[in-house]
Amino acid sequence: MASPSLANPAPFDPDARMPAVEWMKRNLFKNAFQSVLTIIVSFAIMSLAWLLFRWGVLDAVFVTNDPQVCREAAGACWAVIGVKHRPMLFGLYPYEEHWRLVLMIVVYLATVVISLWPRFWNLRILVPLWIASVTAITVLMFGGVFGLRYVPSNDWGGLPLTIILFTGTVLIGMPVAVLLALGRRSPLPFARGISVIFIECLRGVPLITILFVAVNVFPLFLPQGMEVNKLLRITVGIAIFFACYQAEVIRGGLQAVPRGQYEAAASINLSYWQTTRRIILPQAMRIALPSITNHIVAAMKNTSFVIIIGLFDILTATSAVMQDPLWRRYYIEAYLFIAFIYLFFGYALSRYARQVEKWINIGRI
Amino acid sequence: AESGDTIKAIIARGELLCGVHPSRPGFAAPDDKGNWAGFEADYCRALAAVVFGDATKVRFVALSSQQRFPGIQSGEVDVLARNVSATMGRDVSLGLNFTPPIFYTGTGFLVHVDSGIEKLEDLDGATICMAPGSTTEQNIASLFSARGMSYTPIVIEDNKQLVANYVEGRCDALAKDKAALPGVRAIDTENPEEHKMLPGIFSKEPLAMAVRQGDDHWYDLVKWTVYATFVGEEMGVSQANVDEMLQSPDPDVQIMLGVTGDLGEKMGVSQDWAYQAIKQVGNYEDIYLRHFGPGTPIELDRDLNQQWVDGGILYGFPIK
Amino acid sequence: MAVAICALGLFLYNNVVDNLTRQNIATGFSFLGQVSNFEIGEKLIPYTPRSTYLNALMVGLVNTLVVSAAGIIIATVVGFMVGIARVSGNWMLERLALTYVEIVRNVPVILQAIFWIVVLRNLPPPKNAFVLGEFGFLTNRGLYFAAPASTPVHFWMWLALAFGIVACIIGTVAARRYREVTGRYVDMLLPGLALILGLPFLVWLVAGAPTEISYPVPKGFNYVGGVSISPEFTALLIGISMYASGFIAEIVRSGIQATPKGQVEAARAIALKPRFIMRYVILPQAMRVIVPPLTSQYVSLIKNSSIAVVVGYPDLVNIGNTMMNQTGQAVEAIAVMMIVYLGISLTASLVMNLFNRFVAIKER
Amino acid sequence: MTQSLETRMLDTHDTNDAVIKISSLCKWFGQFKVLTDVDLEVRKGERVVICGPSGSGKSTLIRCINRLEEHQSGHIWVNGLEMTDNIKNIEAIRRNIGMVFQSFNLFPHLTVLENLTLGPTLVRQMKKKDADALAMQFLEKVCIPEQAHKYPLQLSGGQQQRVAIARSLCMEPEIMLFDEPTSALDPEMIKEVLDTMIELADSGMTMIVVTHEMGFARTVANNVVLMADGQIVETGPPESFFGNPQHERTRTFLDQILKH
Amino acid sequence: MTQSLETRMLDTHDTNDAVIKISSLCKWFGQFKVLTDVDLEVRKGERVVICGPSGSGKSTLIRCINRLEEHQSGHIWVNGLEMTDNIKNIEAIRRNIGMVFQSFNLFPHLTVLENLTLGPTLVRQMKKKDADALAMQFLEKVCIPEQAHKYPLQLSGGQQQRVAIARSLCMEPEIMLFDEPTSALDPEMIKEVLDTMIELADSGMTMIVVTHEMGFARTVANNVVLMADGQIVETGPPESFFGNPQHERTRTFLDQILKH
Ligand SMILES: Nc1ncnc2c1ncn2[C@@H]1O[C@H](COP(=O)(O)OP(=O)(O)OP(=O)(O)O)[C@@H](O)[C@H]1O
Ligand SMILES: Nc1ncnc2c1ncn2[C@@H]1O[C@H](COP(=O)(O)OP(=O)(O)OP(=O)(O)O)[C@@H](O)[C@H]1O
Ligand SMILES: [Mg+2]
Ligand SMILES: [Mg+2]
Repeated sequence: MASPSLANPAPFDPDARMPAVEWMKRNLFKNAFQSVLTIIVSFAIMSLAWLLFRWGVLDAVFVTNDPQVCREAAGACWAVIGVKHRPMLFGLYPYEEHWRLVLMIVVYLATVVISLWPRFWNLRILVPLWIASVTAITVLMFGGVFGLRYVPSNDWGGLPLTIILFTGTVLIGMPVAVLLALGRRSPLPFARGISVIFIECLRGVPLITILFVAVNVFPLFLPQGMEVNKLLRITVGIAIFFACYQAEVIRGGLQAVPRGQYEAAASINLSYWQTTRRIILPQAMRIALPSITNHIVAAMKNTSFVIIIGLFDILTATSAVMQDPLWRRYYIEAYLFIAFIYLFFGYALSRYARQVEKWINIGRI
Repeated sequence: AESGDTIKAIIARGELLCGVHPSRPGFAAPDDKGNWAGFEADYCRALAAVVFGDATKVRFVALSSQQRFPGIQSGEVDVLARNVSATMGRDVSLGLNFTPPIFYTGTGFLVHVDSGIEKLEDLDGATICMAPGSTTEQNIASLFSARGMSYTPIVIEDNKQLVANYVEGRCDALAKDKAALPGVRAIDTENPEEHKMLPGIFSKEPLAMAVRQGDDHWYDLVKWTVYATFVGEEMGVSQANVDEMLQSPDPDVQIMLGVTGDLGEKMGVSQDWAYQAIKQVGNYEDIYLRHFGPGTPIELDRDLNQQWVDGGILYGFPIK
Repeated sequence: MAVAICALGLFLYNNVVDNLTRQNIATGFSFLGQVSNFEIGEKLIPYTPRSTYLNALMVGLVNTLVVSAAGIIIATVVGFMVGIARVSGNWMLERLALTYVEIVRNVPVILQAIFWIVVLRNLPPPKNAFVLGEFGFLTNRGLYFAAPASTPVHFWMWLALAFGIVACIIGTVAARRYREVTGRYVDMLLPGLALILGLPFLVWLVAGAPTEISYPVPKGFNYVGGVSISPEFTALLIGISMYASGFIAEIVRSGIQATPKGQVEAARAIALKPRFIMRYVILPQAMRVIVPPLTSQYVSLIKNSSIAVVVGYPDLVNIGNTMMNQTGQAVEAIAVMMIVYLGISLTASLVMNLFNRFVAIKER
Repeated sequence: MTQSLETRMLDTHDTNDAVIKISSLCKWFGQFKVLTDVDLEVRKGERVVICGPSGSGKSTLIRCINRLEEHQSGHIWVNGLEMTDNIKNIEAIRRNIGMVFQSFNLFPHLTVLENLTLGPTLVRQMKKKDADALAMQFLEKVCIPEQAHKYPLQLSGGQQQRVAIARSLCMEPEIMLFDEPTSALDPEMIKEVLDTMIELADSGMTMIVVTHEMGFARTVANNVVLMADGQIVETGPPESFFGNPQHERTRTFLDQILKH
Repeated sequence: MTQSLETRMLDTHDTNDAVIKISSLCKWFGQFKVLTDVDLEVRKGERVVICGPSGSGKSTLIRCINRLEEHQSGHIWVNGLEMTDNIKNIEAIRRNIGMVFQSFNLFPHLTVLENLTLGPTLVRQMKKKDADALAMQFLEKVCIPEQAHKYPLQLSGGQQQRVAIARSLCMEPEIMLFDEPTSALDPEMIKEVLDTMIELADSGMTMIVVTHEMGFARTVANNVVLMADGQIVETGPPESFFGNPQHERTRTFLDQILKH
């Protein structure tokens, strides 16, 4: 256990950068213990990297349509991704219409990237932007207008479905989470009681059982003949589960807002909702940001539970596609591909969150 | 449900909802273009052809093993064609009705040759890989306890994992529907010669379609669609020759194809229902060969799944 | 208001009854008493296919508890180590820890469990096992190792151990109270250890000190004797605990960084060594930031153990699924699972809340 | 003792133009009695400085005046309106009272300008443009118009406190309460803030100030009040308060404060 | 300018009994130069008060002395031992230097007694019993032995600061550094702490104190140092420093500090 770096002063850096040797001396070979550590760790990393390289590159098959070719190779069979990537990425969506999904992903990513930019944090930009892109995405996904073929939500799948579920979870879940968190701190015993029971009960059970209830038990409560879209039901189920976790995180943030802020707001006569919305929540969210991100990253992986209503998100689609007897030996490569996609999005998200933390710390936002 | 409700609902909806396995190549699985393919999927299509005269008016609903019975019970699907073994327990306690089986199979064991296992009794104390939720689990338990033997089950839902577990030596034996074992041996093992199937079938697994109890109309329709595929093969009416067969002088063929008689109308669908099913999907042989015949990844012997006249146990009731 | 709620309740109830009768679904929990007629691979309590479904569920519950408990311990240890490494000041270690965290928490836990089962399955088969002296064998069937031959004494030793741990906890709390009241400090380290280790040892001595060891020997398809750990258990355990450890590492890091800078400086100013600073100043204070989110992670980990079904470990959900498929009583089976998980989770939060009160800082 | 003080105040001032009138105010925190029978009157334009040892209830008293704390017995009138549970009354009273805290309590996520305009736009329903203009006017008054677009944490303590004062002024209150406004500041910054407050006093604002800055008290106060143990011990104009304290407690307190 | 001061100090004191010697110390925070060529000597038993405007580098300077900050050029010797990267040296030096912070920095999770005994037991490897006895002795010295079993947050600010002083003393250092030890305190508590410090000074402890309490400086300092913009501007015994400051900067600074 080396010394904590919390209080380490910023490195002395009066004129630009340190020479590489100096840097290594400071960071890698500070003393005997650290040097040994550095050497052992680098050796381990290097041998592992070599093994992976041999399997994944040297001995691997990259392109082929014939499983037999893969069978004869010693390394990875990346060809499986070439053969299967479309059903993996797009699920059961009609094959000829896959271009719409590509377009949808592009629109989505563009929207997200724009919204993550502090420069555009302005409701007058963001609201029209999201309305436009949600409309565009709805049109692309459903079709039925502009000569696009109609595709019902039961046929959606793959990455677009994962994205929609994830976004839906966050967009529905965050407001619910905020309400639950406020409810749990409410002075009204009724609101507090309901929130506590709701949060504790839903957090305590596996998500799959909640979804099972949403799918199988919920309809029992409806009069015969009435139906609620299954995808919507499941999204709400996942979102509420997510909200219960997030509510606790936000509650932590709320508790950390200094009492003085409430008093200052009271002294300029703001009402409860004005105080909450303008003063307390923005600060609470900032304080809780790292944990909020944690849960958002985790929520991304909850989408695979849609299989319970027979929809194939990217993970389930891959698992299903890889049942193909001709190619199923190479499921590891396919899973690695999917893992990489998750890793990419998850990592981007947490990197971004860290950047936001930094912006907050230097008072930029 | 009232008798006839289901058909009305299907027609009003414009499509048939058919519950299938999420991914069981050969029986039901999306192909690389996202179209459902497989033996059971084709039976769903045949039903659509009977109801609508259009085999494409079917929506496949993938049901996980937990979800399959609630799925049919709650009306999420109209019919279940999802690798369900018909048993009395399921019939009487789940509110289901089973059609005549469309595929007969039973539990078989695949073992490593060098393990020296020759017969069931040699498996005493072995580790056995099997899928959950199927009747296989129960069958093996009965099989072993009847002989006073013990075993360790490894229960894995995902088929490719299950197979890999056996192939990589985690288990001494793979217990699976016998029909599926040759495929595993041929495709998944490095050297097929190192694996063999134990002789014999160790349980009865009649795979049948299921509908909700209480709608006899709909049950009849599903049942007779199945028989039509049987009878079609028996009488030599296939997808390839069904149009010529319309001219057949054989009165039985004429009745089946709706050239004469009014059985279709009595059942509540169009007169040419069987014609449509065979024309658009095929008779039993057509369907079977399409998915399990020579040249498919899963080549299966027809074995029990032959017409009674050929020595199998498929026995379509007369369509008269 | 009350009338409206009652009316709504009645309306919903009617719908349910109506819908259930329409679907001809059998309801009730009587099936739990039926004979299960399936075998379970790993069981820590007696069970045969002749036992009831309730019995089968108990086996699953025990398995879930075992893997969760082990998972919590490993995730905590690894999480704390990685979290501390994240602020260790060693560049290499920090990067490595960061990479670990990012990979481990961004890849779905299911994929991680599959990864580990694949790795473990590729160990050699029993006939050319890695041999660890005569004491153990490492194979793709699991790890087999020697252990004291089972005698009834073991039961009493476990009991003594549990008793010792409880006594130690009570002692520590009492010592703390005593100190707060009288100011006198009682060091509970040695008495505690003596209680925890000494009691079982005493039982062992009293029982005549049985020393027989049972070695695993190849027989039939596997090894018999000794103790074994299956690859399914191990893969699930590594999968869920590594996944959780990534999140825990971040919690620990933020806890450490939330400790005011002044605390570290004050500790340095009295010339404390870095490891003492971590142990006596930073961690105890970080704990109060760490414990509440840690509780959430523990609860998540317990629930994540329900992915057991993908690697074939017979946990509660895996067995529940089988039961559901055999009886078809899905709603009831799910209800049972929900209640059991809720019970486990609430117990876990309760324990952690008590612990939280223990680490909380005394204010005026 | 408090009775006699009360009488004295009634003698010297006309009761009718009292903007704040407190009579036999008591307050408990749980079992602990923080304020005991406090009586106080503040007339329009008057500047009252409250001092006293730590824990004597100074903050609690002025926090009762705008209902940041609830009192349990006694009465408080502001502009003739009694402070009760009635939410309408509380709002009407708070609208007339500005408060400046020891720890500034600026909203860290809003810019200085946003801090200032929040109240006017949300509570007084002013237009954004007017609110901005008003805010700039008060920022100029406290001499930091150039900081309008910074965030509070980017300012020095003295600047932050002046923003806090400006924020209260933007509500255009009749009365300002200050709770140790300079005690969290560095010596050099204290001066900036005191200067601002003196200017405010000169413009005729009614002010109640809790502070230990005796120089300030001497310069601007009409009345100095000493509190101890939840009671008002002595009250009087600065000359007599500092020059000729009546009570022993006042003398020991002034001794300690003025020594170093 | 600093050169001349250095020379003057060398003239008046014998270099050999300097326990702290700082020569041409420079320190940067990133691009920002906080300390420029600081030279300072402190002899055994000497009491130096450092004052100066906020941000002038006072804290940074004394934090360099026990290596809470790393300096980038120049030298610091403590008892003849030079402060380098060598961890052994740093620990040896820190053991000789006690430090008291503005915000006390007591360990909130430990009782007062545990706060005091942590260093002695872990660093000086004393027996628990001896450490307890030592701690009680210093608690008596700062007049709060009865608080030994409370937790820090249960004490008043003045009491907390006295515990912090006692904690440093428990390491039996030769030199004590104080960084604005009273500026987070209420006026009445300031006195308690200053009294403790004066007592400590009387017992002959070598002390460097950053403070704005000019009364204290007058009473106990041998030398007063004014810092501005990272440099030492003026240094001298209190009589001449306050009575007859040499530099314009000193005069304006003293003006502001002493005015109110
Ligand atoms: N919320 C509270 N709950 C319980 N006791 C409180 C609370 N707030 C204040 N007190 C107690 O009430 C008494 C008076 O507090 P108050 O803050 O009014 O004193 P003060 O005169 O402003 O002191 P200072 O000069 O330290 O600010 C103190 O003893 C304090 O401990
Ligand atoms: N860790 C740091 N990183 C960057 N700049 C710093 C850091 N610490 C201090 N500074 C800057 O260095 C300068 C000197 O700081 P220092 O704390 O030594 O001043 P000071 O004289 O003690 O002031 P004060 O009286 O306000 O305590 C200030 O401008 C401050 O902003
Ligand atoms: Mg106060
Ligand atoms: Mg400072």
